[in-house]
Amino acid sequence: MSKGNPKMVKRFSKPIIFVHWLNAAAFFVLYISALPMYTEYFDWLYAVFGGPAGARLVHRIAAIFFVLPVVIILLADPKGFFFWIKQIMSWKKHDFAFFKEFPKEFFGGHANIPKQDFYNAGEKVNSILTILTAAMLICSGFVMWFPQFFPQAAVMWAYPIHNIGLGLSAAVVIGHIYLSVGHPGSKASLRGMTKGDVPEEYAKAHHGRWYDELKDAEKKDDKRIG
Amino acid sequence: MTNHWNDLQHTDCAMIIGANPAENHPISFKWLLKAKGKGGKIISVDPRYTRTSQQADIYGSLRSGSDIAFMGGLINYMLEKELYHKEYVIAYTNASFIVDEKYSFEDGLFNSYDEAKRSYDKTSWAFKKDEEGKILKDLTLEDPRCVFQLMKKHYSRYDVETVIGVTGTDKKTYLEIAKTFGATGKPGKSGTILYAMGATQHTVGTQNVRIYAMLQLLLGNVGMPGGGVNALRGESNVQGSTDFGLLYHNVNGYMEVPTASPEEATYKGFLEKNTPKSGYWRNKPKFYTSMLKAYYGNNATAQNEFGYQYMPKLTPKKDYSHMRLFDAMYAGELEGLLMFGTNPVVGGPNAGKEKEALSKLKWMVAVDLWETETSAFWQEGAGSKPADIQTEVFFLPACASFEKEGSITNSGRWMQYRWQAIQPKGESKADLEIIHLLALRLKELYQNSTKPADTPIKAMSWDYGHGNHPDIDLVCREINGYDMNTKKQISLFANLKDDGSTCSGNWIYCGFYTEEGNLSKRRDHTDEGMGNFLNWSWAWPANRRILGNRASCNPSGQPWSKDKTVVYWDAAKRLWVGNDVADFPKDRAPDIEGGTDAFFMLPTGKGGLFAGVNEGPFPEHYEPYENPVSNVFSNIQLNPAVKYGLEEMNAKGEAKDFPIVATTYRISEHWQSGAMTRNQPWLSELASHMFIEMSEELAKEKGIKNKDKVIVTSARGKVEAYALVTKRFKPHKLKEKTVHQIGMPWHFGYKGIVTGETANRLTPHIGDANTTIPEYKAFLCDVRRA
Amino acid sequence: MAAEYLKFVDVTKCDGCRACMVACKNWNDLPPEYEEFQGSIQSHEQLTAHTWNVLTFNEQETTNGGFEWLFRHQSCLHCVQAGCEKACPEDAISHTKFGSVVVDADKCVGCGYCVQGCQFNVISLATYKDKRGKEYRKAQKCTLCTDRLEQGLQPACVTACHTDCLIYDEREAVLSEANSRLLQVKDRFPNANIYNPQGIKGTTTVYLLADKPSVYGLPENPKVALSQVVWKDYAQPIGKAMLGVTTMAVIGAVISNSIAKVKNGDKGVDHHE
Amino acid sequence: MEMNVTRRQFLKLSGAVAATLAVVELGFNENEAKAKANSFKIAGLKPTPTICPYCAVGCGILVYSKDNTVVYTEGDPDHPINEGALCSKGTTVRQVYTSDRRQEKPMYRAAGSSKWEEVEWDWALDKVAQKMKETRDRTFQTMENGVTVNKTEAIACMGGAALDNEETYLLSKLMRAGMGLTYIEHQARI
Repeated sequence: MSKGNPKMVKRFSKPIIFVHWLNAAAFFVLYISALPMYTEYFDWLYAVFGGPAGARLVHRIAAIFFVLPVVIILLADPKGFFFWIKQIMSWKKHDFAFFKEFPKEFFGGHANIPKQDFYNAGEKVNSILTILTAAMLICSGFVMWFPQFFPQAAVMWAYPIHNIGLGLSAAVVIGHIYLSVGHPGSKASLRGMTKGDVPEEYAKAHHGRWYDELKDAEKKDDKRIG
Repeated sequence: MTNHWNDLQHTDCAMIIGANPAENHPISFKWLLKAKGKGGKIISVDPRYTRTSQQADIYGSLRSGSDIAFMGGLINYMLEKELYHKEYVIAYTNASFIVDEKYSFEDGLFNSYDEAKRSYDKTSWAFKKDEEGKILKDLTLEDPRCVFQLMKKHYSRYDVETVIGVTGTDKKTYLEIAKTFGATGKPGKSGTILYAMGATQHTVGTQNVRIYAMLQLLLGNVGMPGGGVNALRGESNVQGSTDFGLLYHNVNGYMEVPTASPEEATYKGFLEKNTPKSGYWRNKPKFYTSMLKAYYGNNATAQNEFGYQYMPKLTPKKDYSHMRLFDAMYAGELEGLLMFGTNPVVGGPNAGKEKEALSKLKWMVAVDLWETETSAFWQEGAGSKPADIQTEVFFLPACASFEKEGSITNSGRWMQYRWQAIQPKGESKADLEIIHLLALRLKELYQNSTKPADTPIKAMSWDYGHGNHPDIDLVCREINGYDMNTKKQISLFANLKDDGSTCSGNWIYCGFYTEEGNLSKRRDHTDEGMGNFLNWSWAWPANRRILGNRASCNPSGQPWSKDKTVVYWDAAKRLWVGNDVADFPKDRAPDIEGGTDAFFMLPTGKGGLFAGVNEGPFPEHYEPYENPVSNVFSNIQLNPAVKYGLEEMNAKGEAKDFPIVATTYRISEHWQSGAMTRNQPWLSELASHMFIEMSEELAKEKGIKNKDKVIVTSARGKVEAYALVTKRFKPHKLKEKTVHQIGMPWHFGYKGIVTGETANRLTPHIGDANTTIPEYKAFLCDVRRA
Repeated sequence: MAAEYLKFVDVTKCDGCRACMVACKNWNDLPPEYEEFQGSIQSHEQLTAHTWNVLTFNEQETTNGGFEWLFRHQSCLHCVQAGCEKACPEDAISHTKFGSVVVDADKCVGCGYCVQGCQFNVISLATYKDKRGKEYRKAQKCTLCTDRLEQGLQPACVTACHTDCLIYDEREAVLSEANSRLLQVKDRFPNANIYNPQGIKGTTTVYLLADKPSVYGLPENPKVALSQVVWKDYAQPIGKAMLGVTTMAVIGAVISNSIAKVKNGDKGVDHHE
Repeated sequence: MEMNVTRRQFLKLSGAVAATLAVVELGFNENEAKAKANSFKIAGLKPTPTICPYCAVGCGILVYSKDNTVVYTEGDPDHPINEGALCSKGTTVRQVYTSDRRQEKPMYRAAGSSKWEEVEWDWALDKVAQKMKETRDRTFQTMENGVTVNKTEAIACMGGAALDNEETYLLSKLMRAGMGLTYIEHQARI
């Protein structure tokens, strides 16, 4: 951002930002408190929680905060929520084309990515996987928390499902974080989830179709005003 | 037990009646199942299906209190089908003896009954003798006045239909039992009868045991390995404590306590009256004098009748047994009571009343490991008002069996030593030390007295070492006995003297502590054959393991069966040899006079099919004190020789108010009154609740469901507990009517980790005509939902 | 893994004394658990973390009008393919050389997955308190007295048993004893069977049952659950692999981007901003 | 089922207990067993043989004690009757010692009192001896129907089925031959 103040465009509403981070924080705590049980390389983490019982308690508190965002966003910004859902369900040619070019960009090469929507195809996949894995984790987690209300077979199935959910979601989240924080090309996107706006240049480069829509809308507005 | 635990493995058939060894003597099943593995059969006869019944090949049900009918029927069956062991019966029993003319039996009563005294003249049941005083016999067993024929006639009334109409046993099962057990009458086969309190705790308890013995004699099972009549005794040393005179009517070694009758005013008169002219008991003066020497040491001299006059004398005919003791206490005749590990407030008959009786005492001493319901009888928890009870109570903490050393005698008469594993817990002390310290104090209190009345306690010898802790080795040496001059240990009771030159605290134990040392400490577990383990500990008498084992051989001294050899006559050595010590004079040849007197301790040397106990020479069926049906066999309802005690202690219930038969019993996980076991966590966990077992049929009639709380009432009290509705109890279908029975454990009281109401609040205060053992096993009650 | 030695429970020899229950508590120093009245003489409804074997009592009317009171020494079967072992996410449950299935208390985190994973309701969680009074949980169950086996002693329950209902002996001896006992008891117990379920490759505790397994509350034909196979054999390794792959991808990306940065100076990345 | 049980030496009359743990040799690796022996709960402990205090079968039990408590009890494998097996009661004999319900101090309850007081042994024994003497002396009968009887019928002694033989001997000697009691009864009657 060495070029002084670029022009900014609004991207996410405050409630969306809030629940995103709440969700992220809860996930992070859930993830950390689950890791020592998931693999022996992280057994040292038990000490951090004061033993397995502590980890279990933290995990369960975090689980509640993990489920909360859905409720909050439905109350605070239902429009934004349904927009998101609608967006991620819409798949067009340019979305599929995204994946052909993405790896080049990912590994720092030169990519020729077609113009993307408000959510680019990568983000759409991320969202879908997030919803799916969250559903897996929440449902199976509930069964595991209250095994006495479910048949033994159901409880036994909950373990692999929770497990697969964790594997998938961890993979998704790691990729997601890297792309939004670590990857040099996507850094600007982080600002969308913190301040709520992104540089126009970034919107143009990464979400071309959305940028075009924005520009179209501006023109319309200009006309009306004019 | 005539035999012992390991010997059970040799049986061809075990009839378990009035006992539940799988629950109350579980390790017996180690050996019973070995027998079963070799093709032996197990029969369980019990009012309810027990853990024993599950391991049995045949289970037969009977109504509580109908054992004599059941066994009488079996005797009749054996005689009718000629399954008895004829050669044995002729040689070793009094079957051939001719009975005196006075003997008769009619409508439930034998001759010479005195209704006012409720007793018989037992001398009227004698054998006919020739001029020389020899008993007349008919070895063909055909004389109508011989024991065999009289017995046959007596039990001909016990036909199968009549019997099962009284016992309620299924006919097919009854016949199967008769056939199976009858098969042991074959020479060389052996069957055993195992009994316990289910037999003895009846108004006809003695006759129950007598009739088992008669059946066993008929089938030739007494003296055989895998045979015998075996009382499964319930406490670790109830055998020893009985051997050592802790009953009012016996001194050590089953000898008489003197009475204040004129004949017994002198020692000479006492011995004359109580020493039989024949049989081994002829030696009684040697045993008695040696005991008095052990008691009074050098203060017992020929001049002072060996201290005979120091011994307390009972009032003739007076009954001092447990229930009469409590009657006397209730009547205020007793001031003080010392108790060593006993808990009558839970274990006594009509326990509620026995508890009341305790409050009439001035002082009471309880020596125990635990605070029991009895030592705490004055507490509010016991339902008492402490302020109203003036009894001073002393509790002296005793230590446990492995916190001290000493020996105990098991049911098979093995005297086994226990070593000290740890110091007594806390301030508790060994009973030996407590008794010792009391004795020292008492002797000190009396040492300067010049009153003649105080001579006995002053004369009593008490030399068990210096200091507070008695030297147990000295006690052991005195029990065995030694030569008063040389101080050498006596090797066997045969060497005891009646001139005061030997002492022996208990003649039947003479031989356990010889110059070789204390043989009860032996731990050589080599089996010399037939599992008799002659070098493991020591068994009284004379280390014999199977009593009456002469009878395991035919009259000429050879075993009835090679597989069942314990002793035999070695003609070359002219000795009885084998893997047991012969219960017979070791050099008495089979072909000389008395050579076939297999039961040589008895005056006639023969097993008594006909023997006079208080209610007659042949066991006859009478109904329990409380029962719901009439006696089918005669018009005599209750055992005619049973004595009634204090009326206030023994309210009677009638069948119209209390139509259900009840019995008490024990379970595997608790012991006796529960003082030992309900104070321990793991056993309390295994059996935590007082329950009443009943049939599904009765439960349905009464609207009771499993696990409901129910109240059982008898004429004497009530008990609330859980209902345990089970298929293991079935109504008894008798000829007269169908009778329901319930059962309950008697282990519970209000102290301990787990508590429950006390079953003995329901039981009657009446007992057997000979032993006065209470009739816990058959009484009337009613049951309803709580 | 087939064990060299097997525990054999011949229920037809049991006389219900329950020494096995307390022998276990005595050796393993387990606390008592006083339960409500069960409506029979059975003491505990089922196995718990402090009660590793329970004698069950079962009254059965037989088809021919007879009656049997069936006893069973119920404890861990030490399955060759053990559900609890499969369920454990911490690999805290394993087989010893004796074939016994044991919980490593150091590894156990008290998650309770094994409780759900056992088809015989054998394993459960015990709650303890540490020095500071904080509660923690560990899975507990019969160990087959592995510590005794290591010393050449028999399991405590077997040592206490007086009827030879419980035997611990060489595999072949046990299996042939089981077969000959089965023939002996068939007359009285027509439904008698040897319970050594092959769906879980057999058990290290083999039963001779007097009646069908279901009469004793045992699964007739237990198998390793598909869910456990999916989890232990696929989900867990794949999940771990996915974590690994993703992590490797991120690391790879960081490295390759750094290389690109060095090559292109700041230009290469700046165009995005 | 052949079990090779180590044979135990005959116990010398001195009372030396040479009992070692009988090892059923199952053929496992001995070295490893030795390595773990230290954590083994009865490692190195010398058991003391005793006989079960409950029923009259008379089973052998080995008692393992350490640090002045009983840490374990087990059936005596050399005992001919039980051969190492025990029932539930015999198995739990350890808790006869360890139960916190054992009474460890003499206690006294005064007439009309609603509670026990802990007392000293000497005091309790002195008092009991005095009570016995007072009652005996007051109720003692020397003659009955012209026969010397030397008895008191106002004191009863009960119990003893759980005492050792030596104890029952001294008890009946003291109570009958010394004190002249006639009411001497115990559990064999009930």
